[in-house]
Amino acid sequence: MPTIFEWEKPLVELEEKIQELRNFVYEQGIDFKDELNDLERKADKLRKEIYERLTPWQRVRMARHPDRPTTLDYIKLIFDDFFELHGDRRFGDDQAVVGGIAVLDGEPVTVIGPQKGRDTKENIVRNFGLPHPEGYRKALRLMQQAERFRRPIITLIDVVGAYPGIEAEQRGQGLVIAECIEQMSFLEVPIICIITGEGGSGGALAIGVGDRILMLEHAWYSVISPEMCATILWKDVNKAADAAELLRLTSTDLLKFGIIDDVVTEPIGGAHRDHEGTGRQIKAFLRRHLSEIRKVPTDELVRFRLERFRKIGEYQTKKLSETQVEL
Amino acid sequence: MPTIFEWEKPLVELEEKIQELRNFVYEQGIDFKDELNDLERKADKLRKEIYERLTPWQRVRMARHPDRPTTLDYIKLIFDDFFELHGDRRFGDDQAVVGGIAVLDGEPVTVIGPQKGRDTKENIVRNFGLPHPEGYRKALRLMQQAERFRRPIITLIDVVGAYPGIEAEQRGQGLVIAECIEQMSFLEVPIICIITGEGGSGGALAIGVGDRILMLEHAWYSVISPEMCATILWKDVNKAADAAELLRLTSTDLLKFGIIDDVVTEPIGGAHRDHEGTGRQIKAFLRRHLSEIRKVPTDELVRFRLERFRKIGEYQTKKLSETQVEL
Amino acid sequence: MKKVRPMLHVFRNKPKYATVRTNKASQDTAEINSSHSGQTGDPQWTRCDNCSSLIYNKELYKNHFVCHHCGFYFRMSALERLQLLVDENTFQPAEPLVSVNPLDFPGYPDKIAQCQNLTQLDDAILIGEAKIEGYSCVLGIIDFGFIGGSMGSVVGEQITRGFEYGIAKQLPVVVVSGGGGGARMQEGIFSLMQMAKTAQAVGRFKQAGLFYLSVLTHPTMGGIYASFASLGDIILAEPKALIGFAGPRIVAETTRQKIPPDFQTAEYALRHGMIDGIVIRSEMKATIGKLLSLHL
Amino acid sequence: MKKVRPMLHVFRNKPKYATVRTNKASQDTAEINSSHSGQTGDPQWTRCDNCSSLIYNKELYKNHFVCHHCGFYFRMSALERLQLLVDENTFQPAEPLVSVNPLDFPGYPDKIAQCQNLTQLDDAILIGEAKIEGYSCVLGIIDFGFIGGSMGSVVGEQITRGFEYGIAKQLPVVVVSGGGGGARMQEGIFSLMQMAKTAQAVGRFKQAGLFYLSVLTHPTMGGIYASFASLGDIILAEPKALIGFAGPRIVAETTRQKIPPDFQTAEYALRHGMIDGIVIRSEMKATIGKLLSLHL
Ligand SMILES: [Zn+2]
Ligand SMILES: [Zn+2]
Repeated sequence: MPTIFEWEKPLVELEEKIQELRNFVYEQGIDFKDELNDLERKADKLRKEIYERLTPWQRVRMARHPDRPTTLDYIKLIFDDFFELHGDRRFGDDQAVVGGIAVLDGEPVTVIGPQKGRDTKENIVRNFGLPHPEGYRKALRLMQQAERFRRPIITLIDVVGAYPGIEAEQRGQGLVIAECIEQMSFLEVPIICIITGEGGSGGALAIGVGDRILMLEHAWYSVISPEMCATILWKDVNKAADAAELLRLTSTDLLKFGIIDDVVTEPIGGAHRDHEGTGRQIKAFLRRHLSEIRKVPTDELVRFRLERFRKIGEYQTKKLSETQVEL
Repeated sequence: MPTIFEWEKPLVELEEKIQELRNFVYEQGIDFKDELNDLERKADKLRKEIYERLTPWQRVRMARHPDRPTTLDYIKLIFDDFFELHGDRRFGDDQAVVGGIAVLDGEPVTVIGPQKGRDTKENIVRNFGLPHPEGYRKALRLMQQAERFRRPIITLIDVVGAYPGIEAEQRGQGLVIAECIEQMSFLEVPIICIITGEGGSGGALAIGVGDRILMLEHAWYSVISPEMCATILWKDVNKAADAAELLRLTSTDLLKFGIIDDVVTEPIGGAHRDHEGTGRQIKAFLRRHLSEIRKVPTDELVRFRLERFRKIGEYQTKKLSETQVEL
Repeated sequence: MKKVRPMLHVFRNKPKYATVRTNKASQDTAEINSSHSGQTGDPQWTRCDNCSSLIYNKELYKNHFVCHHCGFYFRMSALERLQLLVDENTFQPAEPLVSVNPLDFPGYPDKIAQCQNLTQLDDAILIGEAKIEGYSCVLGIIDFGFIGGSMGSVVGEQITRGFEYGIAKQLPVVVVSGGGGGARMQEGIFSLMQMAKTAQAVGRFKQAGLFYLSVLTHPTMGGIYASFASLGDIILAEPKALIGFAGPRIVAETTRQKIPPDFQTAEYALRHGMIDGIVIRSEMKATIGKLLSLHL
Repeated sequence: MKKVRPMLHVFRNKPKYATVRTNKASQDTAEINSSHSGQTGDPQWTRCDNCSSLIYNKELYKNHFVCHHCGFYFRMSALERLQLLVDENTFQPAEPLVSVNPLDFPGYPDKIAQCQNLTQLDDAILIGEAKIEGYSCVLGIIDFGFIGGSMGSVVGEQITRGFEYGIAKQLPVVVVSGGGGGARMQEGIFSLMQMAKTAQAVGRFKQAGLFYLSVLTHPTMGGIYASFASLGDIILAEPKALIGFAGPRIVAETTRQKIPPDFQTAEYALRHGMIDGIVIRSEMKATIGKLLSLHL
């Protein structure tokens, strides 16, 4: 039973009607060409209207659609080959994070990303795509390996957050996120981060420090989930839609803020309605951005990456007259 | 109840006799000066004879004497100050390894070593001085920190071996030893390793890669413990003394082989009979060797260190005529 | 969007323009406006959060904000912490910065104004050059009383400038952290990005071969712990300080497991290898001084 | 003390002086003297260590030394492994070295002679330049049949020279490990020091930006695991291979705890993050080839 959002319903109904009519025409052999074209035009218009008007909360829900491609799906869609590598060489192999060497246009790249499951069984193995510290340590190990072999790094980000569990805390969840962020910042290879679905706070940023940060159209990226924000603000998780509005977490907002570099447009209706089309889109964006940053000398690459983040922040210098308060 | 080795017994008896006589002389006020001097001379001669004739196995037992100073004892005896640092920032704080910043002649150095307990309670906390992987990771972390701050590294080695436990294996005991060895080899600071007691195989070598390797007179250092060697050779742990003979594990042998650079002579009777004297000896040797290697430029230091180990190995090139066997 | 300063503006080099009362002075003026925990409304008295004893503020100051009935550690304001740690009249604060409202988040400016009033700070950080036991350093202190000690653009920028100033002047950096959730929700993605900015500042500082001492006080959580606070060359903590990434309530709700009794305390962090040591409050200044002396 | 070669003598550059039978050829001459496990005395037949089935050697070769009754992996000799992995007629062995007896350990020379006879190797390693799926590399293989695949001076020197040759020729290195205890007791401290020497060789090789693939076969323990074998950029293992530092019996005796059923197996190592993957024997050659192609 596929998930159909309430805003998709008129569209789905219209599409069904068109299909019925088409079947009828085919069976009866009568000429309904004009009427069908009219209907198709109407459907196109409706699609455009619906997806242009999506609220931030609706886009959050798009990002979470159960049929949306997962990281391993994207890897299959985008790359020619993939050799998965396992383990942090310290404690474990976190299945909530996948990584390995993939081939893009004949060139090896290192690809890393959190991995959600498709069903309950898979989700238990993948811990619902919520990484433990060893998942981040695996990511870091593979990134350092990529640097040794001058392979570009592609991170595919779709994660609600780092796992908030007892053992995860015990083994240094906060510390490992900090280490990932710090060390990723100085890696002397091109890094492209693509937020494909959910970009949940520090758990996403831990693998989100790159030379290009791209975002799928209906992905979200925020310091806090809309649900948790609503709980803090109004003690009411049901007001998540309002919180999503406040947080400015859509690709449109983040492009405007200069936090991301580009928005990968999804096929109309979203990635879950057209996996292949989405894969092709990502691949095209990836190629373009990668070929651009491959041209940058390594030392400049790191300098630009640091400057990029150095500039982020919105504040004012206090007028001196105001500061003469005795502390 | 102090441990007295069988070979110490005549000496201890003679010493007691002298003490009794001295008490008697003091009480009675009579002149026994010559007799006392004679006895002292006799005791000196006996001491020298005993400790020059010690078998390898007796020296192994000296190294294990329960009153022999532990790493923390040595740190107190040698250094002016010590600030202990904890944890591997990954999993735990292994109390079987201590480390921190100490001060030698006003200069900070990093000191690291396995730590045995003095009694059962302490030994449980210290796991009998048998490190887990996190102990080695702590050591490595502190060594890398030392490199950042250009502090020399002193390792004090007294360890039967890395802990052969389930969790230790699970968390990569072998892998962490390899990492320690590899990374220690390339650290751009002077490193002095002092085998103070037991130097048990990979668990000792993991913190034993240095520019100078010193060894206390009655310490041992071997690829395998005499007990385990005896078990393998003769299926009889009681033949450890014979195995100790075969393994050539004394400071005398290892100096001859060129594996160690210097033997720190212990006060007669061994370190357990004179902690302060032993500390002074180590400090003197440490000062001398440290001042020598401090003069070596950093890049040469690493080059010399690598060459030192590169040379170790005893083999022959096969005559070419012998190699024409068809494989 | 307001136009912001784009590049590395380090601390002002002007002579100090603000003075801070020292321990000695404050004992005589115990009614200093402050945001330490246990406030009663009466400026002379504080109630212990743990044992409910009423404590005369002069006593509390003398005892480094530790309850002398039960040993409870009061949360200290940044100003109080400053008095505890720095040598008399040696603190020179950095150029003051104030928050804007980049997301037009409703109520945020009011909240800022309120907190400024309460804490006498511009934002959740007090930072500047100081001497501790005679050793010069950059000292930053997070104030929990300012929106839970959360990191928005101002905290992120000040921390970053602090490390940059340290590089420029070849000074060690000491940061005393104590932030509840870490992130400042009201600044959304800008808050999150401060984690990257500050972690990178630490990275550049370390590459310059300088010493960074991180001191964790109750509570150091979320984005503050997951960035600069856990990247210290040496990390110390106060006894029982809460240290972690996810809040204990979220952990309990998510895992539905029994939470260990000392979960996410400094003692727990020490046992699990995450910090170098626990230092009691009365010895913190001397300990920092000693570590600075070992990294000259 | 015998005088030893003191410095970096890399592989001979002469043309190959030894040939190795390929898979194809060996199927016709199944009675090759070999040290794989399960020997029956009859050169035509092998008995499965696991299910006790008698297997015709030709069949065993065809099936890559895996029992087709129960799937058991036979321990392979280095020569058999070589045939499994390298392209026909591409292996050029390194300059042969032989052990001396540095400690005058009683019985050691006899033991060496015995093992040389049994394995047709000079010591517990077969190493040289080879092609795998068309890709050139340095390939080293440890032979368990030679004193348990332990590392004395010869193994340490050959491994070290292998990495040095890799640096000189800019070739990747593949080492297939399989040593029981790791250390060669009879060479005492010299054996221990080979751990340092080989780990340093790996370190220098990595600094040269070259690719090292470590393949762990049953069993890879002790000093071999705790040096070069666990330092691969990528580490693969055969199914069920025993991998660890301390032997399982010692662990059982020391800890007196219940040993998990798959303790120290490849599957256990994978689950605990110590290896990158498990590869079945029939796919090992193709997998190595693929990884070499990804690191050109
Ligand atoms: Zn109290
Ligand atoms: Zn079988």
